[in-house]
Amino acid sequence: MNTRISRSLVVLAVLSIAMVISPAVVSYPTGISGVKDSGCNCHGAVVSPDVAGSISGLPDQYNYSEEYEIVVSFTGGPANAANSNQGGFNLWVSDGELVPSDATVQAYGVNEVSHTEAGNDQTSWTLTWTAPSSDKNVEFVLHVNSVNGNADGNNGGSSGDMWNRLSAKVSPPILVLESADPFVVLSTLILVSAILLAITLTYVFYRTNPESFTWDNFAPWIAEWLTTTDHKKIGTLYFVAGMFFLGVGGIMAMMIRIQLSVPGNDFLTQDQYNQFFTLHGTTMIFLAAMPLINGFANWMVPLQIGAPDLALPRINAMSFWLQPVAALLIFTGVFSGSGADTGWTGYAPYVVSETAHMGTTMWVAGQIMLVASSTLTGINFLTTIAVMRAPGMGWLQMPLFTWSILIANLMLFLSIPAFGIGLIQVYLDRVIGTAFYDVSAGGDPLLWSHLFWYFGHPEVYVVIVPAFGVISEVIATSARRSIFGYRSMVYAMAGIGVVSFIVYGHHMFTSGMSPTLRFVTMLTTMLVAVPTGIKIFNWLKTMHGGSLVYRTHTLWTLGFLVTFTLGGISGMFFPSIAMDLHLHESYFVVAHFHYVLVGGTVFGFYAAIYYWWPKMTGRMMDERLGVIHFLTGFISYNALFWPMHRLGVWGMARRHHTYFVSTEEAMGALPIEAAGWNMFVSVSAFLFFFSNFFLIANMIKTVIRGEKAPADPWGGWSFEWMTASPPPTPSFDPHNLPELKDANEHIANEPGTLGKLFNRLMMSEDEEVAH
Amino acid sequence: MASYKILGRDPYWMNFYGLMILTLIEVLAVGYELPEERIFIFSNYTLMILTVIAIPKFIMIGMIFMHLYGSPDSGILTVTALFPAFFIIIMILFIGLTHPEATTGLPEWCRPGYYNI
Amino acid sequence: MSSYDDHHPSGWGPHDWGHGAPHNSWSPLIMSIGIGVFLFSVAGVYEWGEFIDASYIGVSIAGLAIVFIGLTVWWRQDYTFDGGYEPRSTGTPFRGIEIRKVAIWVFLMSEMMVFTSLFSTYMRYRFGIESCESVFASGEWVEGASVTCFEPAGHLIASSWFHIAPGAINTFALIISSFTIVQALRYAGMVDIDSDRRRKLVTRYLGTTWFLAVLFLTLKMIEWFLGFPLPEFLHEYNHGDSTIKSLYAEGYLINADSYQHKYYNTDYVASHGHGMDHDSALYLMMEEGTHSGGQMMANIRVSASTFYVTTGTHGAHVLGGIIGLTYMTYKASRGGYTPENAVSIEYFGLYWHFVDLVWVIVFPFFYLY
Amino acid sequence: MTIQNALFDGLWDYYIWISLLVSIFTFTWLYHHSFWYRSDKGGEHDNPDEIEVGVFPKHNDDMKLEVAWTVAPFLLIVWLTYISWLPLASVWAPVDDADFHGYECEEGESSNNALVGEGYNAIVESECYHVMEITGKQWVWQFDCLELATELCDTSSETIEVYGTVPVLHLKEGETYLAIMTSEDVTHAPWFLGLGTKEDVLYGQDTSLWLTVVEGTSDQIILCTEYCGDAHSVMAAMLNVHS
Repeated sequence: MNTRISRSLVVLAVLSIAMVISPAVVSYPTGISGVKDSGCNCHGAVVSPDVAGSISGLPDQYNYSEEYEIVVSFTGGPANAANSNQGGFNLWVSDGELVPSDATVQAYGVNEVSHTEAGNDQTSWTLTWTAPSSDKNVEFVLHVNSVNGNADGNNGGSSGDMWNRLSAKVSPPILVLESADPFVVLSTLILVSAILLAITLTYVFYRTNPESFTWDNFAPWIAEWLTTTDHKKIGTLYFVAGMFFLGVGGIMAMMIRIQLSVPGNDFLTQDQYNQFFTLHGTTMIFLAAMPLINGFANWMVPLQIGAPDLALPRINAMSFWLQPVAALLIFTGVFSGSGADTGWTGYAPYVVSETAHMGTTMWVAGQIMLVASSTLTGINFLTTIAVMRAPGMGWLQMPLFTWSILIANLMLFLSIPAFGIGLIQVYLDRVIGTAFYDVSAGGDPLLWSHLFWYFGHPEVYVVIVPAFGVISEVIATSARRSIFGYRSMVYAMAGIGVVSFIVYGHHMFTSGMSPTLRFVTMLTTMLVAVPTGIKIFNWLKTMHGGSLVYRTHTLWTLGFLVTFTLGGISGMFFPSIAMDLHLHESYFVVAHFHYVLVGGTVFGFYAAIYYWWPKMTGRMMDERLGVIHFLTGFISYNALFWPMHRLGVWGMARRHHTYFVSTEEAMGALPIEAAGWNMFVSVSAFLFFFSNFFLIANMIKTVIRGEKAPADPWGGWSFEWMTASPPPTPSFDPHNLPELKDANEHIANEPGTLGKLFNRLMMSEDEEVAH
Repeated sequence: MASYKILGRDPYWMNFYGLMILTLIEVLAVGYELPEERIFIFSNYTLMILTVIAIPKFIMIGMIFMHLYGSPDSGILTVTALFPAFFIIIMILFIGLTHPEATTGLPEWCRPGYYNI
Repeated sequence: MSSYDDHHPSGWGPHDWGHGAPHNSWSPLIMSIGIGVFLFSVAGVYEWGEFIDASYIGVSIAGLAIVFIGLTVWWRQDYTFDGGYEPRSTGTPFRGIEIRKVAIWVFLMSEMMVFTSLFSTYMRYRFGIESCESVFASGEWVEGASVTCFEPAGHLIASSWFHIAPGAINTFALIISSFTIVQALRYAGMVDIDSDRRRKLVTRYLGTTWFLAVLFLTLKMIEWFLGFPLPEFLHEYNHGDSTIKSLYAEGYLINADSYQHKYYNTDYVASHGHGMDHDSALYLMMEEGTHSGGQMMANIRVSASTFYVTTGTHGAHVLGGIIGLTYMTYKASRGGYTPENAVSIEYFGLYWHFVDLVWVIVFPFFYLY
Repeated sequence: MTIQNALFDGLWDYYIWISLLVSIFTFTWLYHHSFWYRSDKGGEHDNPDEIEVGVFPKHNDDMKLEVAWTVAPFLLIVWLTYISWLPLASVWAPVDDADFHGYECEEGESSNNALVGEGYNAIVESECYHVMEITGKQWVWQFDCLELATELCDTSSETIEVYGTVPVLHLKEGETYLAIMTSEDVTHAPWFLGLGTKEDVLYGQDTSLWLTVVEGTSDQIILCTEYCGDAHSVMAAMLNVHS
């Protein structure tokens, strides 16, 4: 009974807060977007329905190139004739030309007009609109500002002033279909995906017990998912969120590719394009790759080390729930048409300049929450792996996937505070007006680059290292061998972890950073090749003398070896500064990091999906669909990203809304072939996008009617294969933990140098009792 | 909980006295240089005193109050506490102590010519 | 497995601590929503330091309230914890140590990086921007125009005993509170005293810690914004002023683009006799008549930002400590701490000592240097 | 259009060869093993290493091999670092150093720059250099020839089909220029497409860039490659080279 009351109280509280928020949300300044608003020097921020603007003289349907005299006026608000001035306006039109009729009106370009100082003291203005010469759906956007006149000049005293907005449409002589606004397309697609996801979830619930498909049963079921602290359920939540945002990021990538398919395209406006690539980067790294990794880490780490759960289960739930809320904040700006347009790196001073969109603040706020989430995740996994290994499992007997999660979290955990502080500085700059990145006050824009890349470089390894772990597991199991050079694998990963902190300057070779540091990081960056080389050769050697069983996860692993090697090789070009000066910020960079992030991380985690799906769901995946997925995916992936290397060397710049090929009159741009290659890339991009539907189909199909999976379908050795598929809760009985045996006898009695050191530092057994 | 003594007394109290004295010295060191008449206030000398005093304070709080000394688990927790040292040094060196400059300012020792190659 | 089957998880608490099965909790979801609402709405109140919309203040308070609801749920679940299920480490090298103690130490690792980032920012600006002192002495300024330079808060604060006073008292307050928290730990863990005496002692020491933490923030507010009136006999020691001026009153602010300090005034320096260095360029220029002297105005927004954000981050940690201490003092007053779960105080204590350690660095570098 | 920067071309060709060798080595190995060691028993699992659930498998090490492929890549990268280091002195040459671009030219003096060396060793040396200024602002480039003769450096503007009206910088073949660069608002970066070089321009700070217009450099476009906001992609200019 008590719980019921407190639950209702909280629901009430949330509802009342929602009611408080809702009117505020309507007037949130991000609601009005760039171009149409930039000319509005409106006084006061109060939107008021009392002010009514009107545009008279507009036809319903225009004639080609005809001139229309239109009158803009408004009524209401504090304006009255006794004031020293009464108001102003801003009118924007999508097509045709606006020309002022007298000195009270001034033009900003051909499609925007506003009042002049002479036109301050009136409530109606006259101007001329020349209709376009072709068929267009013309849109007018009018802002009117009603002023009480206590302001002298342009600044100050704007209290009590009100403004409002009005839009009008004029049709062409021959009706044309309205072209879709890409934002509407994106929002619709996201909404449709979310609805599909909801339907799928409901269906999953229905499947659990078709007889009890009622609200009374559904409420506790959904509450269980919302409140769970079980590592497997949170892992699943991460996984679902990650897949959803992988789709969202993919949709944005497709729109980017449509835009770039032909030179000089205008499918997206510059403004939209800038937001799309920013959101694509942020979504893919923070909302897709990291949740997918965390999903598998949550699922597998406790199972692999023989622990009942993570060390801090409730903190783990907190890590997850920060993410969807953060995602909402990050996307707030996009839904109102003024999302962050800074690139995922968000370089200062642009990120704190007023030319960057309003949504940037929310984008920063969302990322602050993601930083908090990652820190909590880091604490949890580091602690779990350090303290909760089952008896008999020393450091050098941990499965390599667990090792990779340990190293990745260590890197993330120690680097992300720098990013968090940078974000907080930007947030405060944008909100309360501190001056960390205000150059005119002496701020240093490179400080942000430093803080960002101190985090950013380890971060890109954070998303690739877990994939190394997956590949190590899969290739050993598939080749039916133990992994070659287990210890060198571990040391190589640890080496990558340490090196990642001292190389970040290579992202800033062309910035104004200290040249000494540029030189130092040029030397260290080359070092990354050594541990990665060791890993690739070890994987290859693992297959030697084995008996490679071809399953879908084996195929993805071999695919990973190909693409990751290529991505690694192209990475070698960057530390060579004379080359980097050309390649920096070109499509060569785009090709490189998609080769390692898609060909590395995503392929690695596709392998992980096929490998661990039976363990997670208790159902075997469909191998035939899997092979089709691999073939279509792998081929289209390479067709998508390989040509980008060449485009980059030719001179196609990253983050450019469009590109142009050399013409007779203007030589020296991209060669003419570049247009063809871009079209090829775009087509391949769509193929790659759609190839992933085979994976989705496979997942849905196997969950509904897949073959039941045995406990150890592939013949692995680590603890997760010991439990049932799917595993029970808690995963292992805390009073009866499994014990790891070792096929190599010598280790148990003879600790190595590090082991001896640890033994000296550790609590001795008898002290432990006394404690 | 501490199972040892400092000078035959309770370590928490002794540590507490020590910290109070050190802080007092710190404030007095600044007070000694308080500028009433001068405009250039602090010498690096003051900074040196402050840094030198901060180090024992650090160690005293860490070892005695945070039990990094004298408990059965002190050894391994000290290693944990010192683990980020490398990353802290890197950050201070790379971020705190570098300054933007044009590439023409590349120091001589970073050029191959310096080593006759 | 059957021992877990009779487990009835409640998302609202309190937990039944008898076994290690996962506990459900509404708290993470509620707190996340609260944090989101808060960050969203604060950006609606201000924009580049300008006040935009008052209606958002209510929303941000609502956000904090939601976070607090989540926190209450969290504590309600924990309240009955009596040390009966304190998990210990099984793996080397932490074997035998309480898991949550290891977790706190790991957390402190990230906190170290947080403050290192802030200090790196500070060092970069402190050493990268010319200080206002040397700009003043170099004579490269004219009266009426603002110059950009770095003005450490220490210059203002350490210019008089009364300005240092809040910071100095705070230093002692934090060190004493570090001491009281270990005393609370000692008495909570003491086996040979009766439970009523233990309850009183633990409550008293935790309460003292709470009080000192609140004192810390109060003095911080006095130093930043409020100022403090002085009794009359002290006026002459305070340059004749009747109050200790706050930094706000002195104009040391994040939007101070034309900050004026009395030391950066040739008339003031001259009227105080031998104040000016006779080797300084400014002095020579004034001798030659190439510099007319007067008051130098400085844009100190960057220095003020680093000062307020660094000390503010530290203050936020103290605030977090106060919130935690409130719960702990309440629990202690109900006899909630026994030798079995005394180590919970140690977890908080480690965090609290860390906050103290940070102050050990912040104080000399931001207040004195 | 290809890159006419000899430094870039030399290094690029060399790196491509190394990359080819490494890929051929790795992929031959990969393809060989994945065919040669495939399971011939269908679904049934071989178990050469006696892998068992709950037992840490036998070590499969070979110290010599592991050291070999630690040392081999290390030597390779030492060599690659070495050859990448050589041109560093040229692209980031100091001012007023007789070894690279000499001192600032007197009036009427010519740089007479020339390519010295071949392949990855190629660097450009000049007798003296000219100083000019580049300023970036949202979203236009500004070139300032300072006191240089119009024959050496000139600016004009041109309307091209794709970018609208863009500024044009006229430079002379065989001359070396030191561009002192700054920005009026946010960070930008001019990318001289044909010269294969770029450097950020920052608000509140001067950066520099060597423009070595060697003989045979053709006209080329200059793009902005540090994201600077709305019209970033059309913030272009032309470099016009005359003899």
